Amino acid sequence: MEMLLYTALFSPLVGSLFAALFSTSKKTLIAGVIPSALLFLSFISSAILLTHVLNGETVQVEMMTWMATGNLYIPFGFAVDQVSVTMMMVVTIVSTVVHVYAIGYMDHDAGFNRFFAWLSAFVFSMLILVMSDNFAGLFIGWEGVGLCSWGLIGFWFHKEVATWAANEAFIMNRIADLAMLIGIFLVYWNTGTLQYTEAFAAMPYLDHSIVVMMGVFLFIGAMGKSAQFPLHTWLADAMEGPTPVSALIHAATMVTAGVYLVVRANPMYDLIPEVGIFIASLGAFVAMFAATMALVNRDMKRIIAYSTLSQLGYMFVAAGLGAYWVALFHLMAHAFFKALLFLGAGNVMHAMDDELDPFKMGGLKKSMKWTWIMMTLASVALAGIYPLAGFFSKDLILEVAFVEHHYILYTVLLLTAGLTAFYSFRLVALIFHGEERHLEHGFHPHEAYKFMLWFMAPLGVLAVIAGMVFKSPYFEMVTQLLPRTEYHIHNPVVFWIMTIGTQVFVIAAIAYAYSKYKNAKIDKKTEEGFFYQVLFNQYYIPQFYEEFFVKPYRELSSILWKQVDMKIVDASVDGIANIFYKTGVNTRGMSSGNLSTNLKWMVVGLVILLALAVVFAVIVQNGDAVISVLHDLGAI
Amino acid sequence: MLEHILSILIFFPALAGALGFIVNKNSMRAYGVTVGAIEFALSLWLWFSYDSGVSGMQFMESVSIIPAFGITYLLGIDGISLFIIIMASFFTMIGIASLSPTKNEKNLIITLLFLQMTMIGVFAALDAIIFYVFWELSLVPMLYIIGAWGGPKRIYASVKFFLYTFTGSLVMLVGMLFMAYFYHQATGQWSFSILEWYRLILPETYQLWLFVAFFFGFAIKVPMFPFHTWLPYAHGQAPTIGSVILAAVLLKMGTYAFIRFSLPLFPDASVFFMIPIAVISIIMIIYTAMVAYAQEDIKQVVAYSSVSHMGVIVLGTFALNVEGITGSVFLMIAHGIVSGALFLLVGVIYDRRHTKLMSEFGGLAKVMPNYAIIFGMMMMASVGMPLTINFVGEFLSLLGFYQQSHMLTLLAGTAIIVGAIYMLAAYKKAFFGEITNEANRNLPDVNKRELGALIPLVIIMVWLGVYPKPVLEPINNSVESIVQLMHDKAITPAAKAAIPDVSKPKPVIQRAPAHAAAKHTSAHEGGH
Amino acid sequence: MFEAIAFYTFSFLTILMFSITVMTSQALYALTAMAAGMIFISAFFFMLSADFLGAIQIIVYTGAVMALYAFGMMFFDTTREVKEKIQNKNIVFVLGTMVALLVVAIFMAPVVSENIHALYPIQEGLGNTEQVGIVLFTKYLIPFELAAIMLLSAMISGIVLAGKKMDNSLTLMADEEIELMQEANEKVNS
Amino acid sequence: MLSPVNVSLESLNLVTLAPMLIAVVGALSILVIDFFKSNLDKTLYVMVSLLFLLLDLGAVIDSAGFFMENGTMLGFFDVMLIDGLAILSQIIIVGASMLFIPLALTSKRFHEFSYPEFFALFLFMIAGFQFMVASDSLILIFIGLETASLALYTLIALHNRSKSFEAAVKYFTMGALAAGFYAMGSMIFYAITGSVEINQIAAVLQADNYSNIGYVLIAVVFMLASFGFKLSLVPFHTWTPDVYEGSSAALAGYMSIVPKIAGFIVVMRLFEFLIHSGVIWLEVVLYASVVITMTAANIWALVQSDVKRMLAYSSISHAGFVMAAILIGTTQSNSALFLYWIVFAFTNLGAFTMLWVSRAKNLPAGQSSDHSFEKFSGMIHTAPMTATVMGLFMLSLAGLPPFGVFWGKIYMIGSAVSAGYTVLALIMALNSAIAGYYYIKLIVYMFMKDPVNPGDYMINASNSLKTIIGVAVIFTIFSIVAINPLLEVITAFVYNSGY
Amino acid sequence: MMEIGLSHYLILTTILFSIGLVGVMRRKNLLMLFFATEILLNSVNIGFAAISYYIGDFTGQMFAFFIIAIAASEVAVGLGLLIVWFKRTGNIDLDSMISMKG
Repeated sequence: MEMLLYTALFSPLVGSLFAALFSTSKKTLIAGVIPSALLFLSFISSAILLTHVLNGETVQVEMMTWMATGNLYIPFGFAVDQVSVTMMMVVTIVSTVVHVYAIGYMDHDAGFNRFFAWLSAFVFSMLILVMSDNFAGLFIGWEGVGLCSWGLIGFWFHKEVATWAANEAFIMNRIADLAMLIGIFLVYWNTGTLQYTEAFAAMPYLDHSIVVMMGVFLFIGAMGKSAQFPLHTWLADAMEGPTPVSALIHAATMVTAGVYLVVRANPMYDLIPEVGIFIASLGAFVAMFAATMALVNRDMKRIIAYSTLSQLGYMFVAAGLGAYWVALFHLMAHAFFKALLFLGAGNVMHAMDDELDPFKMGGLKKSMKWTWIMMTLASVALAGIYPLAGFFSKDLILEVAFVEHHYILYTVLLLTAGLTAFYSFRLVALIFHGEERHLEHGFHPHEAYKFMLWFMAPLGVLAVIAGMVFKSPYFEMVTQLLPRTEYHIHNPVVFWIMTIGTQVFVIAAIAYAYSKYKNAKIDKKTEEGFFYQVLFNQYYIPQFYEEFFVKPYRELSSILWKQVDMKIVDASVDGIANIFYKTGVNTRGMSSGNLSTNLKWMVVGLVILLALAVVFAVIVQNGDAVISVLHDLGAI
Repeated sequence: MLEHILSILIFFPALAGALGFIVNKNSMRAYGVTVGAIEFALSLWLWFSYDSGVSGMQFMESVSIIPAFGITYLLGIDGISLFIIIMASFFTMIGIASLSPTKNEKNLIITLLFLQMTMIGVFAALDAIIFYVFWELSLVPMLYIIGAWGGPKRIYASVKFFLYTFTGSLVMLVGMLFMAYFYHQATGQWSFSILEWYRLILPETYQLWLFVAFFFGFAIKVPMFPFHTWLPYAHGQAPTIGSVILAAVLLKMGTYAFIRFSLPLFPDASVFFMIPIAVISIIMIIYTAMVAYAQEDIKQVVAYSSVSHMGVIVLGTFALNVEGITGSVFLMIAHGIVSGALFLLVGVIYDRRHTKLMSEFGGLAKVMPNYAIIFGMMMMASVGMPLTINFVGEFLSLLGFYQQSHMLTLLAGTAIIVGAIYMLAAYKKAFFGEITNEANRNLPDVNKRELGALIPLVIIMVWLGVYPKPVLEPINNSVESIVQLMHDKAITPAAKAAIPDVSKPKPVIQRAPAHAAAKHTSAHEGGH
Repeated sequence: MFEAIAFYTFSFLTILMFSITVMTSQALYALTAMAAGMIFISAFFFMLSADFLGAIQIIVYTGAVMALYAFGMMFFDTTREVKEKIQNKNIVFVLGTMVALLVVAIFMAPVVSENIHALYPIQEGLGNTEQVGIVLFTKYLIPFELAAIMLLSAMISGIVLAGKKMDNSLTLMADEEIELMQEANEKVNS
Repeated sequence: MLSPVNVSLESLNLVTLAPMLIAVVGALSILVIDFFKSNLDKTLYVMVSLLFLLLDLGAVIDSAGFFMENGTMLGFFDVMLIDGLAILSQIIIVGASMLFIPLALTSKRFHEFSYPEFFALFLFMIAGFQFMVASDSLILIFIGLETASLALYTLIALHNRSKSFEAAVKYFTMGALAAGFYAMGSMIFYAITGSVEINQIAAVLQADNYSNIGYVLIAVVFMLASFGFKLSLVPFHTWTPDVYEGSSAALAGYMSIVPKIAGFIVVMRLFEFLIHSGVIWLEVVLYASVVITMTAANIWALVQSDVKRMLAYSSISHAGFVMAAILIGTTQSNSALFLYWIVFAFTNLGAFTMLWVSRAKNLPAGQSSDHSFEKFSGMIHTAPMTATVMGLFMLSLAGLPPFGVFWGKIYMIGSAVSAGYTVLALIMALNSAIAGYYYIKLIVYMFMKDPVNPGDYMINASNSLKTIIGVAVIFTIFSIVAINPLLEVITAFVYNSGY
Repeated sequence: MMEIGLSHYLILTTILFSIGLVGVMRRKNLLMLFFATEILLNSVNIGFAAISYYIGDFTGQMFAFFIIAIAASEVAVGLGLLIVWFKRTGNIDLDSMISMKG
């Protein structure tokens, strides 16, 4: 068992280090193959562990001490339980697929070896994140994935935008991480430990407000990683990274870490339902908000990224409402179809020489049949059409909102479901249907390598079956750890109306998108409209950040350096030194070298001393009189 | 030999340096490396022989020098000083080894060996005057190094460095004399032994004044805002080796002295000044980070980042609890390793291009991939990535201070944000993008000599980030005794409350008891 | 009464003479006035029954002033005014007056002390000179001897400084020049 | 009628006079030697002087033995007073003189050393200083002071170049004014106490309970002005830099040590009881003069372009620093004075000797003074050992541990702290920081600049000069070992003398 | 006023002393300056003699005696310096002695 755990955990690390050995040398296929193989090994181990967990056996190991001082004791402890094993499976499956896919995708890239080093390192970090049995370990993984995300977004470091996006992602995540760190401190100082089990066990005894603070701070941490509003801008910009990265990190795994955290901390969030409501509301808002931006975007990957963001909002609604298992379930399903979607987009990009504007594509289904099938499949799953995965996971969240009587949330989510269907199929329509507009731009698309498609296939299969097949066994398994709440609408009439209604609504949206964008007609009037512009410019939030945070920070820094540090702080130090020096320069004339002056100075000294002496003598001898005179003068 | 190992550690380099005058110019580097290696081996032996289970002073040596005035040649180390000493000898060794060819190499190496004596002396001294002797003496070699091998403004920088720190330490000296005087008043004996002073409980007002006097000396050395402006000049002008030693070891003298002097001698004053100092630390963290962001010279970025990190160290120190102080001591080592490495790295590029302006670079990652990787790793350590050495220290420092103030910790925590901002920006400017400057097109990557210096640092950086226990444990034991001492000595209720009582059993937190207890014991077994 | 008249007269004369010494621009006037002033001072000594001192004063200063006369002749054209660029005249007088005023302010008060015990009381019936002799050769033997040494060294100083030895500066001469000079000297001596 | 005066030889206590007598005899014998045979080499006179100084030192140490047994000795109708202060200061005076006299053995010939009168006057001067410190009679102090001073003026002038004459005349003229002040001060003391012996003055004033405060104060003022000149307190210091610059470096170094310690002893004798009399005025004035002297001299030293002038100002500052001991007036501070002066003597003599060895006959090319900073540029490249030694002296003067002056400094500041003079202690400490700048300036020139005129730096060196430098270096570096015995002896002597 | 007391003599001393000071400060001619220093010392002598007379103690006269000796020595040395200076520079004006300053 332990062996399996370590295998699952460390084989990506080994793979990463192996690839890193070649990181500065020329492309070697082996640097891609070995990590992929090791990941597969990790997947197998995870799968075996899953079977154990299904049997109710969880594993907890403590590898070694990390930090121990004072009362603080932090080990490298790992736990494989129902929640983490879910995550492990998701991570290993998706990452194995992505790795293999990337062997093809990165085929011609000079940084091939380096790519695999980063990618495997990411998987390792992600596994640490999900397997850790304490907050500190979680934080290691948390930061680790951030680091790898930085390295992978900025993978093409010669591109200015890419490195900029990488830094943005890193820094924005850091902002959230600070809150996370504070949350961890809160946990430590109030419960005396960072182990999940012990900390959660202690929480019911704590002051409610403290728990609220913990919940809030930890959630802010989650918001950063999961790109929730207002820390969402980095995710779209992160699409500058290679597409496999987007698939793995910015769709399937890393961004869901926030959801994972909330799910993991369910005993705590159960204590503070008001925070839960906030999480859910924010989630719903983000779901809608991101979906609206996806509607009009003209960048294939960004559309998918916004879609991811939107789906993360769904997950947070579920998690916030206490439906942890639902959130986790959607997380899993979403990972499959969203990764698939991204990989499909990757194929398209490859075919189109990294062109991202779907308006320049069209009719690609001819040349990229398999990609078309898989992307359509994934979009259908995303839209939540029965019986694909999305239906079982996403619509469940709608049910949760409804059952919990949060009708506003429900309405928002329902509308968002429509939007989701719309933009998904807008994309599909623009890329694969209609005229072959790409010919005008001189592209000669071709299908991706066979093995890439083969390895995408499992994701396609999972996107289809994950909901239908896995739902009940998954429920049985995961609710051993998470609250076992079933969300059923007991009134069958309402249930059917809702289910069918939703399906109809979604299908209508798909149809509308398809009809509208099949021929990629650009409606000038709409585009010049206010709403379109707002959405297209992402609600002007990036500009707002640039104007009100980035620029002022840069300028303030410059002022602090040039004006404050140099002209005030340093200048005052030098000024004090200069006072002495200047005094010396100005008074050195006292030693004029002229004997007569020197003699006068001696007499001056004498006179001063004499004057002081006489004054003092007068005061001493006529002390009372002097005081009375001064008194009369009103001096005292 | 073991009973005099500290003396040997202190005076061996100086003696070797003096003998170095005879060695031929061409062979000087080899000589320096040999001496450095021997010294490092000795310091490792010190570590090996150190009993990490004991919290008090070890390897004590005591020779009365001026009994009439209570000055004793008193040496000893505990977990706090042990690792800084090892680091000092380590950095001298790799500093000499990685030295790029310079003029007057012989003088430089001899100076470095003298500098090493003073550095180790500072951390091994347990008598205030002996401490002061080495403390001041360390200025001289550094003055020479900056002034003779530095950049165009080297004289200004070196004199500023010297005078600034000299001034501060003179105020500190007055404080020390006062301390001795109070000891004399209390016992009728003159003594400058810190251990003797520990036994003295001073009234609060005295504590406050003395704290301030000592603070001047330490704060300028650290350097704390607003006394930090010598540092950018010193770093900016110093040769690589100078910056490395300065950042890695010399700055630590200030923070070390806080722990050795200020906290245990003036517990009440420490509590009194905790918040003001924390505020200064936060200014150091944020303000200097912003200033670092505005820099055009990559070395200045690293220099200001040092100030910023020192802010976290000071903050951790003034957490006044075991976690915080342990964290700050660990961070001293971490910062030494990381910023030392960063300065070495800057030196690498400076040797090649003779400029440190970031605008001159760009796209270096392409021409010098290994260099970029090492730099990137060190940068990530510098921004406090977990599993690197810095994180452990920063985490513990902030964690510790959180007990004292939530808001201030939140503000101080911005270190992880602002630190990332300037570091990533600098890295981006220098390493990413296209190669715009033709001069950079054919730069050679790091050579073996440089790798020889950098690889060990990388290894340590990761090793202690993943497994800090061998270092953390001795530090923790010594810190616990200091915190206990502070708690026992504290006279004001505020101080009693703020400084935890280590001897008391762990505060019981209500929870399912059996489960937790069982868990904890097993955890400990797992740890060993 | 006589005493008062004598005091004020001599005071006036002394002050006048010394003022001339200080103020005049004629070197010889100054010299002469100083000599006169010194003689008038000895009058005070006689008034204060310090006969020996008075005698010494006259002898020493006559001698000394003779010497000064000689130098005066040497350096100055005796009829010419001495040119002195005197700036800030006022400062000089202000300072001088202030010293006088401040000290006088204190000296106006009587000196009263009951604790004064004369160590060497002036004895009735003994001549001033005899008493000087006694005190000088007992109590002040050492100062007296030292004064002799002082005078000796002053004499040596004067001779060395004013003599031929200072004519050539060995300090500024190169070694060869010094040797040449010494050889020349030896020839002269032999 | 005259009664015969019977004086027994024992009551004269000849031992009190022995050291001075030796010096005088030495001076006379040099004159006699010269009388019989002229044109003898300077080495002879140097060695003869050294021998007599050795005997002198022996006699002083001998009297130290007596002092330890019997306490303070009076001799010659209580004119001579041999107490701990007298012994310690005589040791410093004679010791410093012994370090100084070999400096005559330069490789270049200088005017003064070529004539035996120099050595005779030198010994007379030492005798004068010794008398000055070994008495509490204002008369003997005055004569001793004048003997020494007049000889010193001549010694300066004997260097025989226009700057040295200028220096001598300036020194002489201001000295004459100071002598006038001294006479006036003594007169006023005599007026109020009827005595010119310090013990007696103190006794009478105390008995009177300082009722004549006005008189006392102006007496103190005149004395302070007079010794302010001798110890070069601001604003009576103006002669110092000029005189130091005008005299040979060797003599300048000597002047920074010996006349001042003699002055300090007298000031200590005179002011110690006044300080403790509770006259606030004196405390305030001394405080002010100490602070001003220290600080102002430091500030002026900052802007000097000649090393010797810089060292002159630095000596003023050091004197101000030590003057604080008088102000503080505890046994510890008075002991600190001696300790400081001993360590300072070695270092400062060393520093001036370093200038002396580099003295060329004529001014270095393109420079307006003998020892301008430029002359030292880049010495580490041309004369590394010399540069290191000079740097060492500078660091010691700056008060950098563990070199000599540091120990004096901490003990002095420590005494200020112990006596409750907190602010003074801080000012003293901060002044050391200001002083750091100009000492470092020389180090900067030597170690960090490029050589401008590579010439033979040790142009004037000889083995004896090197030996003296060696002694100074060894003492400066290893003074830490000597501090404790010194401190114990000094404290015992000072304490047993009642200070 | 008619009764001549010690104060009278002391005040006379002071006045003469001040005249001496004025001379010392005012004179630029070295020789003339020496005259002023003589005045300084002699004025004090009057004081010593007077005190000695009024308190009936002999010490004052002794002091005055020694002061005369000192004054004489100073003249000797002073004149020696004067001659050297004159020989070297051809004048004895103080204002010519400014080669060292600062």
